[in-house]
Amino acid sequence: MVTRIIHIVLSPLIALVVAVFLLGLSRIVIARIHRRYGPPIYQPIIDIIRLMNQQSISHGTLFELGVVLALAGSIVTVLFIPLGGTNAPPGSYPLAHGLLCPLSSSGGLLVVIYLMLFGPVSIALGAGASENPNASIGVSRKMLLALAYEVPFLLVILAIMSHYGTISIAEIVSRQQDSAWGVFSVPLSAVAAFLILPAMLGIRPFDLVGAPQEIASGPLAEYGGRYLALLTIQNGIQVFVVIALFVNLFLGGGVNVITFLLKVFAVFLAAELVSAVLPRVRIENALRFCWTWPTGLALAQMIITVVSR
Amino acid sequence: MDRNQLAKWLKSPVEMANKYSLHAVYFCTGCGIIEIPPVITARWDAERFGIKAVATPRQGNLFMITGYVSLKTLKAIIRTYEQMPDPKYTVAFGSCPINGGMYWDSYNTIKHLDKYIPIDGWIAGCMPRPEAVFIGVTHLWTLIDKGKADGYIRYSKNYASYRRNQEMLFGDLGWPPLYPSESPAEEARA
Amino acid sequence: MIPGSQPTDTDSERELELYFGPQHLGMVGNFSITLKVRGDRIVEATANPGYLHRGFEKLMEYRTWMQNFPLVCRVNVVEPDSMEMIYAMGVEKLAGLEVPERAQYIRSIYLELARVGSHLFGLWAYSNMLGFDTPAQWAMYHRDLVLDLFEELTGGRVYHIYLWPGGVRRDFPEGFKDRIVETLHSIGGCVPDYDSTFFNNRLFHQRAHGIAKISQERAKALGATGQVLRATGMRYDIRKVEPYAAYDQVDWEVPTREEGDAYSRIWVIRDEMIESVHMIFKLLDAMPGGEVYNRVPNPFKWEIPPGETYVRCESSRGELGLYMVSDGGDKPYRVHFRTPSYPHGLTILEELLKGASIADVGNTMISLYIVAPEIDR
Amino acid sequence: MISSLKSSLESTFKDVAVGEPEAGRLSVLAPKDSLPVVLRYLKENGLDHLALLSCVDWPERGKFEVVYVLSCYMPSNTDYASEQRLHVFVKAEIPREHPALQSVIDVFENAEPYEREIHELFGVHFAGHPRLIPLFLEREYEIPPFRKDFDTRQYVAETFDPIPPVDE
Amino acid sequence: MGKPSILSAFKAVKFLFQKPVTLRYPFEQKEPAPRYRGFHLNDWDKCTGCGNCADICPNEAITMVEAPEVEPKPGEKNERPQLDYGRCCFCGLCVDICPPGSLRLSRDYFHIHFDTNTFVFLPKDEAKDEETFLPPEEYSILQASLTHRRKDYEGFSSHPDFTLFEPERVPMPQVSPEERRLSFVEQVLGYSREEARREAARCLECKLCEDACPAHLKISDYIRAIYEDRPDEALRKIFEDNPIPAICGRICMRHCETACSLSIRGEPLAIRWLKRYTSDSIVDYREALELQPAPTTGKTVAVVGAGPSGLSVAHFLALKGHKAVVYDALPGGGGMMRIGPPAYRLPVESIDKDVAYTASLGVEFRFNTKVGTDVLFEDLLNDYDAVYLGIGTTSSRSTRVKNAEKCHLALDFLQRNKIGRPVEVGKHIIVIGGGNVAMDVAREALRLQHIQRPGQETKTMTVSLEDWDEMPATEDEIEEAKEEGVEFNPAWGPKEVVLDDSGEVKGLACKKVKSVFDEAGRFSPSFYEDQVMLLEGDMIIEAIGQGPDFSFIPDAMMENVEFTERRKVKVDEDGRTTLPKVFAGGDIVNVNLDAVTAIADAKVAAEGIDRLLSSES
Repeated sequence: MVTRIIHIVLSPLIALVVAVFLLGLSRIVIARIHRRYGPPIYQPIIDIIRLMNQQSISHGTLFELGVVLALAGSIVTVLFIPLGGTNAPPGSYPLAHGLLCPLSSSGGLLVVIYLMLFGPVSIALGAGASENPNASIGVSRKMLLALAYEVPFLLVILAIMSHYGTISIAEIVSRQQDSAWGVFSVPLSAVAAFLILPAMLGIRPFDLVGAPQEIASGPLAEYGGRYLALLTIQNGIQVFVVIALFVNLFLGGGVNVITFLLKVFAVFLAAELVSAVLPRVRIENALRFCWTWPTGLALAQMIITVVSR
Repeated sequence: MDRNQLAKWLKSPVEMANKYSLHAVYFCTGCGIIEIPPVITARWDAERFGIKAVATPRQGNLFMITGYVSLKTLKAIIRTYEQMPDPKYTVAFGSCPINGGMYWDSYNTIKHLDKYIPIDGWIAGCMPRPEAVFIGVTHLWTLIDKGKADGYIRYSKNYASYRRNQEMLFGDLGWPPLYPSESPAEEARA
Repeated sequence: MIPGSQPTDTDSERELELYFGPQHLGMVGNFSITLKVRGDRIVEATANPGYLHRGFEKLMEYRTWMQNFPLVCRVNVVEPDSMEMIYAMGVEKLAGLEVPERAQYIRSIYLELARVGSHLFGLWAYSNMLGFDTPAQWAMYHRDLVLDLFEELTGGRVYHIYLWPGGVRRDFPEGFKDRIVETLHSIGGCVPDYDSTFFNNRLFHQRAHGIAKISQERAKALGATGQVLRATGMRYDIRKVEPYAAYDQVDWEVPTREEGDAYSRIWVIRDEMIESVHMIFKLLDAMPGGEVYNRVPNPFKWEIPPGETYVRCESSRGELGLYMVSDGGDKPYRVHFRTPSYPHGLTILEELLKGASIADVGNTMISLYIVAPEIDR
Repeated sequence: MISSLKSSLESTFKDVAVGEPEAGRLSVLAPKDSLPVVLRYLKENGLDHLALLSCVDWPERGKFEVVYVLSCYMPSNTDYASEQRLHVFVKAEIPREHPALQSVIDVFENAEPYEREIHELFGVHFAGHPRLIPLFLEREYEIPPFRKDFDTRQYVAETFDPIPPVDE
Repeated sequence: MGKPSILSAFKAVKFLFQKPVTLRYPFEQKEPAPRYRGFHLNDWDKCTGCGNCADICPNEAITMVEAPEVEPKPGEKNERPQLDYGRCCFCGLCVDICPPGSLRLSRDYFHIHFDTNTFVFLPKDEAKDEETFLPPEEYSILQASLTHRRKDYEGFSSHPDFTLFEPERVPMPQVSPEERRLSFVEQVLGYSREEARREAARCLECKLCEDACPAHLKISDYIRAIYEDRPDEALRKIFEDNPIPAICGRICMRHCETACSLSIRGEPLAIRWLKRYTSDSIVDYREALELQPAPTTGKTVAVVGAGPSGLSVAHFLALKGHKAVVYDALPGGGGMMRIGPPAYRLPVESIDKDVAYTASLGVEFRFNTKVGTDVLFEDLLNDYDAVYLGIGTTSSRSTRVKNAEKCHLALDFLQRNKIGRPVEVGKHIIVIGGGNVAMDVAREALRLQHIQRPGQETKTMTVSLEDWDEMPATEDEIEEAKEEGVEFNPAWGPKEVVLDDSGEVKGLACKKVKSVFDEAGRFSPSFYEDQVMLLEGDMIIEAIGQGPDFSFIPDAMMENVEFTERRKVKVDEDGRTTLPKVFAGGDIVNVNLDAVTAIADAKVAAEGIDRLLSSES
């Protein structure tokens, strides 16, 4: 029980630290491809401290509630995702310990899918209250984009669930650790998932939700001060959640937290590189793209999986 | 630069964070805007100091007014400035906001920007070079350190006076006063 | 955002009035467009310039011929050099001044350098607009290298105040030719990077292809010049049509495209940049020695005989014209700039935005290469 | 081309005065009512590019001079001909009191913003223009600012200088 | 246009592993270009305060402010430009117009402050070492600000080929030296209308010349009138202060041109020639000027001497309605001008033109009337309401060396040549003196040699105490004399006139000069007595200066005349001497000893006389 409580506290904390670190890292990586130095890695912390202390202008309860709900949703999601470790008996892996996933037993993938939608919906709720036209355009884009990547995402999840025959992420992770990683056993799904990864992360080429040059950072347009700080943290955790999920589903999680996090960084880096060299797409292109290649691949993998079973 | 001094961070985290997280709302009021892209891109890279451009005034704390201000723009500037959350700092670029500059006799540009909104730092030049922009930022750091970057406080304190000047120019501004007239400053005056 | 939204209940479907700019990251320059939107589609677009209006032409009536020389370049901050050129051309034509041959070559080299710098700025603006920071940052860096050249030649980074009536203001500094060649080579060395990352990027193609398409007939009817016209297949370039400076002294080609959309415009810009660099090399080789400035009369007593003239040159965005009237005094009587962004940013932009998607507003605007201060003057 | 254009203009329109003040430039002074017709004629005769529409204030003569600068786009895409160097200034004089003119938007569509600008800065009315609303200016001026009797320095002294500095 | 591809973009990933191109300012710095246009530098030693920078500035960013530590002097005002960086656009037009080239732009370019008042700045070059150069604390890490500027950090500065002013004057058409030494025709031909307008167009209207001119002529006004091709207007402007333009336009000492700001890095504006052009291009002054004398007051004034000061005082008095009667011993007007300047510089016709105009205003001239002999000074005092003495310096000084009485005196020589029978000159002429009169004498002598002794081998030399650099004659004169063939022996002093057996002049023995002035700057020549040379010559002319001749004033009265330390007649601010109702001006009063100062004196005296006369009535 004590371990469980420690895990419940520890795992969002790890998510928070890593999320902020990822935000900092992303700025440095992008800067390097821009051929410049970029900010120090702890810059997001400075930004968050600054934002926390800035005057925050509210546009009503709904506006505030959106932020809180989004953050809460993201933090709760973390609890359902294994952050490394293994359920295998002690001794079979050196340095391994128990699985770091406070709520591994309940819900599994299905809950995660629901909870991942929670964030966008909450932000949509809050941003809608700001009555900024850009925010409402951003929200509609966000919904459309969610629709775009949810289709292949669900297919990917379905393929995996049917491949491993379980909805428990912990189970999937340990199955991978026993046999081959997801990338090898369900390769097409892995590719499809990687293709929609930028869309799920909300980075280029699918950063059209908050496109500063088009709709003035969209849903965030009216958020400032500590709301923005919280949303920045939420965004970081969301990024972490998505990548962690990817690692868990296709890269065999991690036998301990360190290897897990290393894999997270590797995936994140790959996603950032994609983001650095591609321009932003239009929403209809995003829809078209998501519903063609990733969907097709995911569908193919599912058929293969189902047939092969 | 004292960004790496942990002791200072522990002593006054807010000031330090304000210093090293200047998110700029840049208003392309005039020529000065042409030197902003170089400042925030690869050659000079202002992001090294945490300076980056943000899309909406709600998210920024540094307001860069980059050059001459026409009447039409001034209205937008006042509006933007009032939308920014405190604490906020303003930096004006070039000769024109100081005393009219090149357009000292133009019927459509204002001559002294500090009559309408408070300014924390003026950068001389026409236009200021990117280096000058950086030095403007260091100037701002120094002011924040000393607690002198108080433009937003002055604005609330002397709001009646600023609002009077704005209305002298525009007549009706089209939006209600930021600080209602029963503000302490107004009472003190009355 | 400065203004809010006002739903207009003209139609059953919700019609939003949306203000694009002036404080907007996607807006290059201080300009705003009022959009009537239904869903994601624009029903009507109204360009709303004037945020940068300084009444230039009025101010010029109050300044002497020489005092106007530092003033004119301020009309267009992105490429102040062709403004200097057009003013010098106008004054030289009205006053009947001769320009030494070497100065003509220096002018051409200077203007082509400015064109490269300006196009790099355009590249920055365009890719930045698409949220594509990487080539944007490179372009801005390379533009800075061009600005370094300008700084060495003229003493100013952005406002060069160099090309004045009667010639140019100073001769090349020592070894400057080599440094031009060196800098241009180093920028040219990055063209493959730009091509692979930006121009030939599939997503960029997707984003720009077919956007803001205009036919040659419409372009002509709406007064288009420059890339907008050249991207529709017409080789209309003032440097060829009515050569000035030393443009008729060397061989060069006018790059064109046929499609008339944003993608072909940005390719015309790219090709033009490369053509300009080649032209600079040719001009440097052919440049004669000699004087670079025929002294103009004492600025306090300079009167120009009565007359009027219209001169034009090819700025980096199209036909830049100057209509100037002298009444025989020491100041211009009336000046009127015909800036290329004026028809592009008002007539053509409004037409092209009709029916476009909101996501393409900035895209359209920047592909037309609009520089707001040029419109407002 | 110039001489043929000149003679054909003179023969077609009785009331225009055609001059050639310098090589490559024609100056056509037309009465203001026949302006659209003259412009349409010129457009049909190859001068299809309205480069500029300007206005000059001559207070001593009591006139505004509206100037249409026309030149040619390329008729063919093969080579650069000397015709393209031709400029035609079409001018019309209108009185300074209640200045009004027929809009030429139906001849040259890009005249629209120019006419708006001249309406705003000189106060010339263009009949038939769909939206003569302000283009550049934020406020209204008693005298349109580009008229010669509008003294911008005096205006600045009267408008901006009296605004006091903010009392601290 | 290649084929669009999605993978090619990933080539950009290579930059992840390359060194960034960022210039890590402020840890790495880049020097601004050598031509950089930053803030202003101004060398106060060179700056003349002419104010051209303020005039050219399109933004009115430059104002001239008084600089109390600067002593105003001819050619320099005690004003210095002050910059307002709330206006300046760094165009550098001020640098290109700056005639002395003192104003430059430095490569310092930043000044950031929260106080707009700090943006007003008075640039001044100050040599500061690096230690004091460091800015105060509020400028944080970096080096410069407006108050701390490096003199040696010069950026955009003036270049002689790219100045906005024209440094070269329109050449004055002249008779060639070979031709002019054969006759007394006027050497300078005068500007044509086009040339005059071109030359007038060079004027920057800084008005340094007006301050330097003793008579404070409205120079820039009349030059503008010439530029605008309105010579009659120019003449009107001239006549406000100077009623003898034809004379002054030829022989004026040109204090204005010395002060001219163009002269610092180029040739001064030809102000004198333009004045000459004005007077020459107007045939009839009366028509052009339309001056109407005031109604007559019935007062009368006697003017002694028809020189520049006498003519001027008569002119000004006539305009005020007073009756002026001018007495002069010479047969015509002009005084010293009539006899002194050789005909090739000032023809008698030009003098008569000015004199005739003055006479036309009602001034009465009594020529050939020497005061003291033909009419008594006491009578003048009795007959007239006031007396003006413009007698000038009419008696030549002599070196008083041994046998000096065998020498000719300069004035006699000049007078005879100009208005009498020319002197017969010798083959080898020695002129003693280094001033302008000596040059006149030498050049006249040379001409006479060519006229009287054609084909013979002749020679004219000068001997002067002063060396080249101190010679009092103007450079032009020396140059022209050299062109014509005059030989110079500077820094030699006359020892004695050597006679041959028959008592004829054989030559001049000279000794080498050690110094001309003593330590206090007074004239006190000293010689190397052992360095001696003999100049051979058969004619010696002394041209070492002139003095006034007060012999016409009765001794009793003379006692009451006070003199200054420099042996000049003492006058008050009204031009009045210590004698009652006697006024004075010209060479007997001032130390400049030239026509334009005499005119200035005359103007003062005319005012004084007018005040005196009107207070009496």
